[in-house]
Amino acid sequence: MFSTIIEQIVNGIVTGSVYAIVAVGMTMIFGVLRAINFAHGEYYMLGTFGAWFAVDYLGLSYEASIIVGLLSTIVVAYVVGRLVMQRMVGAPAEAGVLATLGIALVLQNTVILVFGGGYKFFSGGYIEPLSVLGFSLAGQRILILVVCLLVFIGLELMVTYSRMGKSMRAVSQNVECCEVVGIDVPKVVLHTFILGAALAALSGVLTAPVNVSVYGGMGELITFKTLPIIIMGGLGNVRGTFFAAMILGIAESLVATYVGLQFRDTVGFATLILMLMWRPYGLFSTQARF
Amino acid sequence: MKHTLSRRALCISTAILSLAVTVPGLSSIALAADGTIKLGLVAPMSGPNARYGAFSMRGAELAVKEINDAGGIDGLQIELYSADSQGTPVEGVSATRRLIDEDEVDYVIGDVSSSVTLAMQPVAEDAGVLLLNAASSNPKITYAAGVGGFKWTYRNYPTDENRAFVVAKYAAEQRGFTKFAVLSVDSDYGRSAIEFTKKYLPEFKGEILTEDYYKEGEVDFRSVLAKIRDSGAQAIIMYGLADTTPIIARQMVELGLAGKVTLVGNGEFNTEKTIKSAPTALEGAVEAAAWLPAWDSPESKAFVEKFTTTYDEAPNNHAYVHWDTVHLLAQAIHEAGGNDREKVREALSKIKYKSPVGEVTFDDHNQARLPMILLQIESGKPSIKGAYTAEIEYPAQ
Amino acid sequence: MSLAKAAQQEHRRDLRIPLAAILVVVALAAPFIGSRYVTHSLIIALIFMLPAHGLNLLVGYTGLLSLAQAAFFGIGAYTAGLLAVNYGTPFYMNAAAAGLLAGACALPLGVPALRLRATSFVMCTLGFVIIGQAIAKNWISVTRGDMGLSAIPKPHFALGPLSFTVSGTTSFYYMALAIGALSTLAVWMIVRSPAGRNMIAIRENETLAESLGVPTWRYKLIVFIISAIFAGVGGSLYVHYLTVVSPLTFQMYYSTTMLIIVLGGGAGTISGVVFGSLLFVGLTEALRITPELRMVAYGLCLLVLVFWFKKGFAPVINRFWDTIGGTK
Amino acid sequence: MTGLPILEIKKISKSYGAVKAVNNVSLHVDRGEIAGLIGPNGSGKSTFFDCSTGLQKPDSGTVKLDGQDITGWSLNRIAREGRMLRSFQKTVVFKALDVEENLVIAGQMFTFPSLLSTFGIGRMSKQRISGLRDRARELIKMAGLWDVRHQPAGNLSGGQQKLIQFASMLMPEPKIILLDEPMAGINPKIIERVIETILYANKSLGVSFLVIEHNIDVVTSICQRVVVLDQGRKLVEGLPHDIVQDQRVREAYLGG
Repeated sequence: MFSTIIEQIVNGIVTGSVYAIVAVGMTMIFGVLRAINFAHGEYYMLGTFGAWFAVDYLGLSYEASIIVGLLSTIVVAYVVGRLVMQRMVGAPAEAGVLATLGIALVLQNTVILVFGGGYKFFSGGYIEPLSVLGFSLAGQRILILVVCLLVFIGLELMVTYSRMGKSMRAVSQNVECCEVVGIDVPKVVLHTFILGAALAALSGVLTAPVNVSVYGGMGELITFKTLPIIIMGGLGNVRGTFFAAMILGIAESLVATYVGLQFRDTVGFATLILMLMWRPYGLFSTQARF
Repeated sequence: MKHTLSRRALCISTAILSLAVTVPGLSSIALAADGTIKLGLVAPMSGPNARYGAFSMRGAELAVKEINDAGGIDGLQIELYSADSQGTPVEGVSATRRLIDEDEVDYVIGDVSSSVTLAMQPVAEDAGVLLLNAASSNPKITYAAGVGGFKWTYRNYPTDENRAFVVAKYAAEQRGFTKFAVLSVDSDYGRSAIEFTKKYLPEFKGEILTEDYYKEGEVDFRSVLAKIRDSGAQAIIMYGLADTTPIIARQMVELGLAGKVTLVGNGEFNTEKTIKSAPTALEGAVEAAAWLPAWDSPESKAFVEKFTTTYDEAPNNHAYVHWDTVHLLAQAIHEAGGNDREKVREALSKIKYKSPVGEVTFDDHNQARLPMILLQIESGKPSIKGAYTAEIEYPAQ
Repeated sequence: MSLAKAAQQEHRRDLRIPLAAILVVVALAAPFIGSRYVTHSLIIALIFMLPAHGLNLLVGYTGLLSLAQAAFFGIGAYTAGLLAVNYGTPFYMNAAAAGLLAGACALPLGVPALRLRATSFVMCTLGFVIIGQAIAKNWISVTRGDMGLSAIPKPHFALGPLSFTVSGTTSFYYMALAIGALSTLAVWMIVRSPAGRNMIAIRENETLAESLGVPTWRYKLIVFIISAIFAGVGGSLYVHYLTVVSPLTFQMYYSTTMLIIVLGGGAGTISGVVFGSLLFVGLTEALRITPELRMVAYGLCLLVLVFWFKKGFAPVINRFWDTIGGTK
Repeated sequence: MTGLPILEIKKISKSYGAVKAVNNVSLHVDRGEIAGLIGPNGSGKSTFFDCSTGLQKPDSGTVKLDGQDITGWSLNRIAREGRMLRSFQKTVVFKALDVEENLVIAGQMFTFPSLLSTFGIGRMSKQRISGLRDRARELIKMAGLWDVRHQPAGNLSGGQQKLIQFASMLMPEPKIILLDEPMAGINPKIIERVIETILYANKSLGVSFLVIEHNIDVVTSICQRVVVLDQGRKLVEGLPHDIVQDQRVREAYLGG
């Protein structure tokens, strides 16, 4: 009994890491743009597709495919960032919803057009199970966990010490002031957006070996998973997002075990609504952005 | 405020509006070449469900090409019109309406999703257009068809009842399983297959220890598999989605269930790719399928080869059933002696169509009597254990 | 504003009344002008117009961005469907029950949700849709779970000895048109009432409205409930037209569709919503000429809308209306 | 009754964490009086205002309006039922709406007996609205905004917006108005105008006032009594010219 709970918590943490990497990008984009990015999961999908293409068509190794997946997503994110996201600065919330929904449709269905709508199987990665502390885990999952921790440490360092990070933080506090003190807001928005998209892609590439199935519409689900996380984490709050993702991962795991798998997807929004009843501004203060 | 609006914006909007108004009418202007048979296909082609619709489309396309290349049906060429249902009833009905009223098709094949098919039934009935379903498994579709009411709906796809019975029987009698865990997709397909399994399982002294349904697109099964492992189940009853099977199989390997717990049910356990993804987990798996790529008949083999060379991917079940249904329809048109809806419908009711897996006939509910192929994965290859056909018992009206 | 304009009005013929008359005639004669497919598309537009009207009161007039419409739409669809299948009740009862139950559900959901601000509120309302789907899927004894409800009878009316069934597409169109016209009138009345002015005040500046004695919270709750009632009635039309309802009715797709209608037509205007629902259906149907590119093109249209028609098509409609009215 | 103060605030306290923004402040405004509330920045004037008008909940203390305990009432209820209106420093008008509409909105909640009745558009409601419109036009004339009454309020100058706000607050025939820095950021010409309007409202309409103001000349010219806050506490209270002379007040302003 007790060991089952521990095992489920470990499962939850691994799942939470995947969510965390995707969600942190979304929350940072929200920070600088004040827009919910409904297309965020599509970058996760693009990363996966890029890697799948590299493995299946170009015959590259999994390690090389990570690079391909990331680079192809960055190129797309740059284009979308320049054409759309930069123009969203100061736009009303409704405009953000519509624009990102539009982008999601375009990206998703372009991929379906180019690669065909059918599902593909991803091969590659470290899928052999390893035994860690008595639990059996695919090597890939341990990789995800490690990368997740590195990503968060890296982001923490970046926003505290680097110039770019500081200006991201500044923009997320107050756009008008940044314009006054000469921070190039559109540039910060573009960079944050590319960084966020690349993180989503990274998560996609890393989970591809264990999630196997690759198809054009796969991004939507991950978008839905991350939406409650970024609210719970306190919009724009990096550290909060990490904890919220872990909480959701563990909660989902426990619900799947003790209540039923069919309720799993409801956990995120149910937790969110319960939490909002209790603390309307998120578990972690929105004031402490980044 | 109003005055700042540019003339250009006005022009653009007028253009878009007039396009929106006129375009639906345009296609009807295009004259149909005489001597063609217009066939409509409704399938999800965009969004997440496109992963199933894409295979349907390609299967049907391939069959149409084969028939036309061979000189058509008694000299009549088939023209294929496709329409996107997005997997939602509203879009599916719009697509069907458009095919019937604008493209003036005589026959419609579709949809994958049951709730879309159910919404399409009255539309086809109203217009007197033949609706051939090739991929929805909701039993209500044929409960309401034929003598049940909708004369124009036919289904060339097995119902879940037969499938559930065959699997339960084999798993219990041949494999001696008594303790089962349920892990099926959370859709009408997965849910109703389990309903039927529950109906038959007591006959074979089987019991269900855990019951879970996964949402389409779910990727994390570790929690539920751990629960199944701890429950002591001997087999997992899975009526699932083809693209999810490898995910579950791999996670079974991860959690050490491979070789200890057996998958039984349906979800394309038998394709080369699936088996390759986790050979140890799928070893011994039992599946009841309408068709499998490894089926040993020349027509089936030829289909697999042609599909693979044309589209550069292996066909799946959806591709096959749509390919097969087009051929079925072609034979019905041939037997009716021409492109006459009413006659084709009658021909279909009486048809004895030789499909690659066996003879297909329709019962009075317009449900195809299809052989269900039972197979087991043995040393990484599907081994066929038999084909079963059963009459469906319909609930009293 | 209109006074100032009237002063500089040139002596040109006012074409507004003739045009309005033509529009009414076209609306009434539509089933005989276009094919059944066109009639069908118009019915879909009318069905979506109802929840869109409700959403417009919320987004356009009160300034609350909500994605919950699909949840209330689904509640309405299930209520009407279950009544029709289980009890064979007449349509007006189903529609009324659908609206009332959706409204009744909006009350307990709105109380906590309306305490939230902006993004949290949006996500909370999206949560209602997701949770609604889970309930529809798992409350099998009532909703029949994933199997959904099917073969829902055609709407019928029973008024004393009189009773008739709306069987064909054309008659359904007239029924939908009548309901659409009534609901448009209802929205017009709400918007023109003092409450409508208070709603606009809340949208413009909530604190200021509050300081002038407007009980903003109660207004928001009432508008939330009204919008749910509209969605519920729309759901009842939907279920009677399509004859099926499944848990997939609780989908963000429907919420965003309604949002696109409102924002595309022009939030905060009634004509915008009417036009928006026609435009939306016209566009998605027009794009069927290219099944493969359809959704890509649709996505691009959304971007065009966001960047070039920031206020939707309402300014265009107004300008057109003024032009034919003879004002410059 | 007449002897009773119109507004009586007793021992209001409000703290944010460890910071005591308002500490045990009592204050009253007599019927027909114009009272001033001054103090250096951060002395707790605005928080005190917010706590008295229901925008924020005080930690302790009571607010009595015309003898009725209104502690804990919401901002809108105090305005609607108590007829005690307040202004804001930044938020002034509904910018997108025209001047007349601004005033009509301000009057609506006082003419309709219930919330649901505002949804009606019958004859009753039409009569009520036209009554409101007449009153709005009178006030617009009085404020000298007749020529711009159909313009969106946001298009007008800051001073004109203040006048609209002022006229809006007179719509419901208020008992008392609390003004939060009415003169901030407007030009001297309009200041005259605002002073005139305040005095008119006070003398002819019998409205009492509590005014936060930095402009000491304005305070001395209109207020009959002044209360000084410093660091969340009441420092002194007295006649305007006495306050100006007071040593403690000078120290507080110079920053002790």
